[in-house]
Amino acid sequence: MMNDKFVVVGRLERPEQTVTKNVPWYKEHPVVAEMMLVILFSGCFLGIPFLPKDPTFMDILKYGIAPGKEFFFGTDTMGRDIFSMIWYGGRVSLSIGILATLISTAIAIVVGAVSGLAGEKADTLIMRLTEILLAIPNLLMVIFLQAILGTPNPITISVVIGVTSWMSIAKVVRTEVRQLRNSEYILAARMMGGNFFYVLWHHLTPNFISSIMFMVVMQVRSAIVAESTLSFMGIGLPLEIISWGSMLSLSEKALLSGNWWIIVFPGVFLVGTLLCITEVGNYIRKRVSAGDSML
Amino acid sequence: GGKASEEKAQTKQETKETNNTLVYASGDYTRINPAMDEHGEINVLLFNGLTAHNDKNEVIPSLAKEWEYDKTSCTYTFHLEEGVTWHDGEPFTAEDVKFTIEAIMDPENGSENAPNFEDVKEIKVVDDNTIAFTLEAPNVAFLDYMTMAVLPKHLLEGENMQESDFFRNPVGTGPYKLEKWEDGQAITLVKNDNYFKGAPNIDKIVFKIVEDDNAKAIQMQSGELDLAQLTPKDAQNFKDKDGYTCYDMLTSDYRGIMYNFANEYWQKNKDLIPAINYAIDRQAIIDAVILGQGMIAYGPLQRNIYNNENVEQYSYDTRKAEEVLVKAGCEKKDDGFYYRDGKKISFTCNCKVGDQVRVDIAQAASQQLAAVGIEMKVEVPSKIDWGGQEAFLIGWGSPFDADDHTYKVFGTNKGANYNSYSNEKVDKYLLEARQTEDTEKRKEAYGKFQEELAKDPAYTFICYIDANYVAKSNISGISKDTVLGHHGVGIFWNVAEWKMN
Amino acid sequence: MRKIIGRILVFFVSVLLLSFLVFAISRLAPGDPLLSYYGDRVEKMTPAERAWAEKKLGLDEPILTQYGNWMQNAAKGNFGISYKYKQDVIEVVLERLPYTLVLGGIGFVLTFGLALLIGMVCALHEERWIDRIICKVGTVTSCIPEFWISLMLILIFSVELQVLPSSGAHSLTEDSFIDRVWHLVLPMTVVVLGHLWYYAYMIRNKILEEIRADYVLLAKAKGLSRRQILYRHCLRNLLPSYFSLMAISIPHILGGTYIVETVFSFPGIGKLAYESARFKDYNLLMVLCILSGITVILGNMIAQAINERIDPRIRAEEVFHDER
Amino acid sequence: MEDELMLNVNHLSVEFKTKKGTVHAVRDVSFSLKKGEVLAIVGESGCGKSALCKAIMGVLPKNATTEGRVMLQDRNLLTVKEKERRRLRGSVFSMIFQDPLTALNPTMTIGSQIAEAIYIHQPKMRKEEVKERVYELLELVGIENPKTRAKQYAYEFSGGMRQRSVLAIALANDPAILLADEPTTALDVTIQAQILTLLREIQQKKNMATMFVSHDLRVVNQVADRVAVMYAGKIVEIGTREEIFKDPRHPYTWGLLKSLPEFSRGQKELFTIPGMPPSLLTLPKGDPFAVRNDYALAIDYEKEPPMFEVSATHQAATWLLHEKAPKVAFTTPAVFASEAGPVEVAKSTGTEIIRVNHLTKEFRMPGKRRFTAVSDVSFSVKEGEIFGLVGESGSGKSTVARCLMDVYTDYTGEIFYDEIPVHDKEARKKYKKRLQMERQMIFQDSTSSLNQRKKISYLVTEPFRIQHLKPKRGSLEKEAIFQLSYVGIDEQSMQKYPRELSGGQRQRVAIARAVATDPKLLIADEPVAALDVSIQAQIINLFKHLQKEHGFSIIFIAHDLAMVEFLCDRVGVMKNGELVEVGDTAEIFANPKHAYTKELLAAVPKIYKEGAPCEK
Ligand SMILES: Nc1ncnc2c1ncn2[C@@H]1O[C@H](COP(=O)(O)OP(=O)(O)OP(=O)(O)O)[C@@H](O)[C@H]1O
Ligand SMILES: Nc1ncnc2c1ncn2[C@@H]1O[C@H](COP(=O)(O)OP(=O)(O)OP(=O)(O)O)[C@@H](O)[C@H]1O
Ligand SMILES: [Mg+2]
Ligand SMILES: [Mg+2]
Repeated sequence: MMNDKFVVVGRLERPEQTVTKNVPWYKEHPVVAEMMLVILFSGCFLGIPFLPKDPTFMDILKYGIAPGKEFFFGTDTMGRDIFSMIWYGGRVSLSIGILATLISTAIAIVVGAVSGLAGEKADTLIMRLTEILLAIPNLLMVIFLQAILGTPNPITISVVIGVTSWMSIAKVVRTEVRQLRNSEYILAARMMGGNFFYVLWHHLTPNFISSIMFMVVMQVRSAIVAESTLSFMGIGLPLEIISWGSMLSLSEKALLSGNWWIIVFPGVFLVGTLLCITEVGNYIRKRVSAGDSML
Repeated sequence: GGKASEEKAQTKQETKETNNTLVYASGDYTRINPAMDEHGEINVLLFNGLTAHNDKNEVIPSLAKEWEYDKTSCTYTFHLEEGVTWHDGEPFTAEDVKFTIEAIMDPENGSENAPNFEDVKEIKVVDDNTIAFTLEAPNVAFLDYMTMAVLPKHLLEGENMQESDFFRNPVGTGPYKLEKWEDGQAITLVKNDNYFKGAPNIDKIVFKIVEDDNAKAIQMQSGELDLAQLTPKDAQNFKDKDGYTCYDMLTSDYRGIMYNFANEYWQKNKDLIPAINYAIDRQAIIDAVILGQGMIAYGPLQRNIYNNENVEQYSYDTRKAEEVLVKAGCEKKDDGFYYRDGKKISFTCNCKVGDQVRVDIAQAASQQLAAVGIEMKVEVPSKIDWGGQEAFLIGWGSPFDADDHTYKVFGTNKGANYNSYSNEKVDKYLLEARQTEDTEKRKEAYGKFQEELAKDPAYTFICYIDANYVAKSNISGISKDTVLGHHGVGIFWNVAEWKMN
Repeated sequence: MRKIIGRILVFFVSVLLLSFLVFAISRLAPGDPLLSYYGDRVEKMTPAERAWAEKKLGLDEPILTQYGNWMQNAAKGNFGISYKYKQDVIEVVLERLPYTLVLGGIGFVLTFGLALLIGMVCALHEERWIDRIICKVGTVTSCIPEFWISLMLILIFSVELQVLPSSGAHSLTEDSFIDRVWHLVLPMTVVVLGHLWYYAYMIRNKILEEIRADYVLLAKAKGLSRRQILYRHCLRNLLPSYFSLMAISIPHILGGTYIVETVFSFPGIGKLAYESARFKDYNLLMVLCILSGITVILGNMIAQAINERIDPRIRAEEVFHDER
Repeated sequence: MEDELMLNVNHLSVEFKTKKGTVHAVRDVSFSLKKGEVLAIVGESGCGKSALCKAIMGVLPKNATTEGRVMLQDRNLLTVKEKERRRLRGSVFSMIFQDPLTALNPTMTIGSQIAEAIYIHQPKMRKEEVKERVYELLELVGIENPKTRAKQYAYEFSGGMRQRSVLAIALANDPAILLADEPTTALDVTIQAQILTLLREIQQKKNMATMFVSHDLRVVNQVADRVAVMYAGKIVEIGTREEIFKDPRHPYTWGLLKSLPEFSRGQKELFTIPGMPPSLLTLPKGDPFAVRNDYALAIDYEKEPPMFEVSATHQAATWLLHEKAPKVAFTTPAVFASEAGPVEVAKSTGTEIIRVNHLTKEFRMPGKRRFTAVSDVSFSVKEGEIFGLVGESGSGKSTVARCLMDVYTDYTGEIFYDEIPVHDKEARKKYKKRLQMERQMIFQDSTSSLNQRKKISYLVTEPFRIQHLKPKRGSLEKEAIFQLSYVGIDEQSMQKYPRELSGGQRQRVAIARAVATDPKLLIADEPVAALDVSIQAQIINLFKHLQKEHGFSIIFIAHDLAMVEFLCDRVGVMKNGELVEVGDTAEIFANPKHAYTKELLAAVPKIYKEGAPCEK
């Protein structure tokens, strides 16, 4: 039957080649970080009704109790349950952290892109203005803006923080856009009639997002901490609103006493959250970066 | 390794040398200007007043060796010590005294201390060593106010009393003189060998600028400081440490909720203040906020000899609080709060920015009030509207004459009456006490004043706060029993007698 | 030549604009300048007294007039007195500036030196354990508040080991060069640690991008070793981004010494800047802002000039693209 | 010793570990290279040519693993120490990289990059000597004014000069073996011809063993002694040049030869190899080429063919050479020889869709200078016509295209589109939508005209998204499937990113996007320059097809004259910004008037003239 094999049969349909992946899906994703973030966010935003204690209630005679059965994470110097405070405070802090970051990133991207796409003169103008803003003390701007916006609430606070902290990112965006703007796909989109925001959102942002990713993640941290600084100066959120920032600044006082739990838990949650966000950011960065090292 | 050991040797050497140097953790100074600024620990080391206080806070002679009082003309005549010289060698005279007090009184200069000398009618230099003050009305506390530091006329005449360079190179008559001032770091004082009361024992005193509470505690531990006022929590760590001595000093420094009667709210709801007074568990607040380092407060003079214990103390009693409310026509609604005329009993208490103890007290009190059915919101505004606010968490305290911080605080329209409190009887008793020298009479007047104040409370008194000083054990002479003032100021009153061994 | 003149012009206009902005904002923002001048006494002032005090400090005039006056005086070199310190602001600033220049300046250099080093180590060992560990540790340190780091360092090195002084710019008793250096160690560590990872990580990522470029292959084909390629080629191409980063970070690092100054009792303008902004010490604020503005703007201009030297494309690009 | 063996590659395999799976880029490749010989490697894009070169150089990226042996004399390069390899790199063998635009470090002067290559291997050399050597090298590769040129940066060089610089670097230490990876693909014909001549000259002068990689058979024909044809990571046929061109045995080689436009002269369509090269991730059972092979045998689907020997120097891996296989003959070379006349194209009689009058465009240059990129160009294109625009690199072709598309508006002269005066701002505004819809452009470089971060399905429907149009076929998704299938891309690719497609596929996506809105005028700026011959043919056929079906007018910019000759109705020739000659294609090719046109035609590498290889 050998001869059958040597018959011209021409082109035949062959089933699609199945690709065996080297890496299982869970290795590609930072699964642990993603899970933690899900737990954290759902805990902070959905879990409040299920908290064991009222986070604002000061059981003032039970101050400084070490972690135990009643108080999982102990109590602070005013007898509040740290466990409950963390979830409750997380809601405010994460909202502010993320909202402020979104605002500052959005401003940074728009300003950076406008400057990057503009001609030399407009570019110089915008960049010098950015530098001038960079040189005005943040504190002054914050006080000024807060006064304009009136009574502080998480949204105004986010706006204030966001509006005062976009400058560095804008400068980086501008540099990136300068490199990207010569790409032909930008030209193509323009020719098809895409306007500035279309090009910015669909073509520029996906390409430079990786280079500002880390700055953006760190912005979340800065915003959370900045919120507590504002409270400290009397232009922050009302006192009864607990946030991670205010917990951290309270813990400064507990630093030298033996009440480690007052410092450790909010600290761990903040650092942990940021680690997770960084991890996810890193994953995104790697996914879009160009191939392997040549070294 | 080499460097480290070198450094160790250096620290050792430093300790040897500093054997006679005392390093004190101080707040920052932008200038040393006793005439314009009220508080200032360092003033007492560099300057003297005509009078001074002893360990019981009684008035004793200082630059003035003796004085007379002429009742009819309300005139004090002071006889000054002779042969006293300024640190720069110039002689000290009555002209200097006149110059200083007039500078304070001059409204152009905007001195914080001006109210103390409101009633000075005339200052007369009799001769180089004699000076006479004529008052408009009798004022027993005047001698107290004459502890005011005297400044050298020859250096300050014609100078701007706010902006002069003198206040960064102060020259006084005090036991120590300024050696050098490093901005933001340290102010070094050396002893004045020509001090008219005899040279002090400790050679050098360094006011090291350490503003952060944690840093103070740490530097105390690392041995870089010899003396510091710490928070109660930090001070506790030194209780059983070798080589350190803790001084838990009593103070006349109290905290309370001040109701602003210029605000319509309290004009209408004045009758509810007793309910608030009853509703606060002061001991719990003291235990939690200041770790028990304090005392329950019910009046402004508890650390004073004229204290009257037999007044309504408003001890913690929630039942009574609710009774007051019900009597006043309030109704409790489902949300747990009382309402009067359909309006919730609710007000806002402001705290000063940056003072966490006050914030904590206010928050704790707020919660206790809520338990009874009164809402008190706590805010920390960046700028305080003294005329318009509803309430404020106030702190006062004078360790000295009972007149100080009562007359001007509770008297109608007086300088420090921030809440427009006005009670004729209170005014009367305060004036009475001020104008008599007779201790018994004063005691009676102050007693009545306190009773009246308890009946018609201006504040809800909460607590007195102790000051926690920690010192190296080799320092002797710090008097434990003296009652200190606002913010624990006053520990250096007898510094000339301190020793280090 | 025309370019240089143009740049100088831009520089001055920028500084002028900055001064006006700060002037306007500081006066429009809430807060009481009298508080810094008269202290707590302001609380007791009657409206009449207040008005008088404001007049005395020249705060009663319209903002534009005030700015005009300020400009006139400033042109003569008179920047007014600090309300709080009641001294000539220049004096106040000059007294502390050297300390900040030393702490912030050296801190700046160290931060960026180390950041480059760490970035390179990480990039050379990309995705290997050393890189992973540095990344994790770095992220954690960058999240710890500076305040904590400071106190922890003091606890370890001053209290427990007693090897380093915890405060001041020099010993109270002596004042030698070595002593000063010795006192700088801990504050400097905090300044550096506080910013290091932020920049190190960005540099690391930039290098990772750089070593994926094609020219690396050519260099490799020439026979260069990994290190040679990294040092001679990648680093060079990295420098423009590096300098831009440095320029952005000037205000962060120079101005971010407030906490360090407080905890370590270290003199410097960080605290001045913070307090002048918070308590409305107008004249001081103006001088500090202009100082920082000059460094920032100058820093950016220098970075740009250096980058143009290094990467000729930037120079060329400027000309090509004023079309669109 | 002519026959001295330099390099012997035995059973070399290269694999890349990627997230998607293992890419078998080079599979069991064996060949040898003799001194002074040029071995050409041809094959479609992605078949592993570069990977092979890099493996020999030892410059593969980190995720690559190699197997087999690369013997230099008696040393196995794959196992020697890295230090030793480094010493060999650049001195004994050196490599010219595919892309001269990115291979040079943008921040170093050309001179210093060459100098570096020298003193890495001769660290003792004195500075002046190195300098001298750099000038010498630059001169050797034909760069004039080496002293000033050495101080310049890559961006100041034209593509051809950059490629020469890379060559200079490769030659810096007189290597014994030169690996040239597609050294001319990025260049236009005239430059390409120069570089090829240069390479050949130097190679003969220095007696280097050269491995010459290309996908262009015409080029290979010009330089090679021996030719190896690669497909899917394997060498499928290897032999001397004559053997491969005159007597090819592998159906793939046949396909490559047939796809050349010269082959189809006079035909309606170009011949193409059907289908696409396989993904190297998981290869199908049997011969990977079988699915594209009209002569595939049943056994091809079961077993990969081994190498069959045709002659001592000629081997091919196809079952057709098996003794039991039916005899299939390849009979084309004759066609090349017969210079069949061009097809008669129906003269389009439509109205003018575009008319350009005296178009001049200047660019501002550093320091007040002005540079005239296009000067006084006039031409017109009729409806349904394909107009070719040719000329060397930098002659202003793209600039004309951009003016036509309103990318630049600061030109002088007039441009009418369908009687709309687009040089007029008001008119542009008034007809904005129509202009945007009816005129579309395809870019020179498909990689950079498609955003790498967007999925294919998005990219194809982009015009609909931007213009908020209702897709004719219901949803955007359906529209995307339709448009892609129209240009021959299957549904599976929809969810892929551009970099996951081959160059040809990418260009198809770009075309699909351009024609999605049914434009009337299509401007194609060198749409096939970067593609393989076989893919080029497919794209060109696609254009022909589109034009026939839809009656588009096309302005086709190219430097490959053979393509233009095949595709276009009329041609314009540009030089230095001027349009030097316009006319009917046949007319111009048969009878060029302008000297430059003649030069251009002469520079085209000729495939197989009678007898011996064509040499210059
Ligand atoms: N670093 C890499 N990682 C993963 N896969 C790679 C890598 N480099 C190349 N490949 C894959 O290996 C195969 C062969 O690539 P190679 O670059 O050798 O092709 P080529 O024949 O040179 O093509 P071209 O003509 O386009 O240059 C391709 O499928 C490519 O996708
Ligand atoms: N934006 C610009 N600024 C300055 N000069 C430019 C610009 N764009 C193109 N040029 C110059 O204009 C001339 C024509 O360029 P163009 O891109 O039109 O050439 P081309 O014929 O398309 O070449 P290629 O075949 O390389 O694409 C070139 O010399 C180029 O350097
Ligand atoms: Mg290749
Ligand atoms: Mg072009």
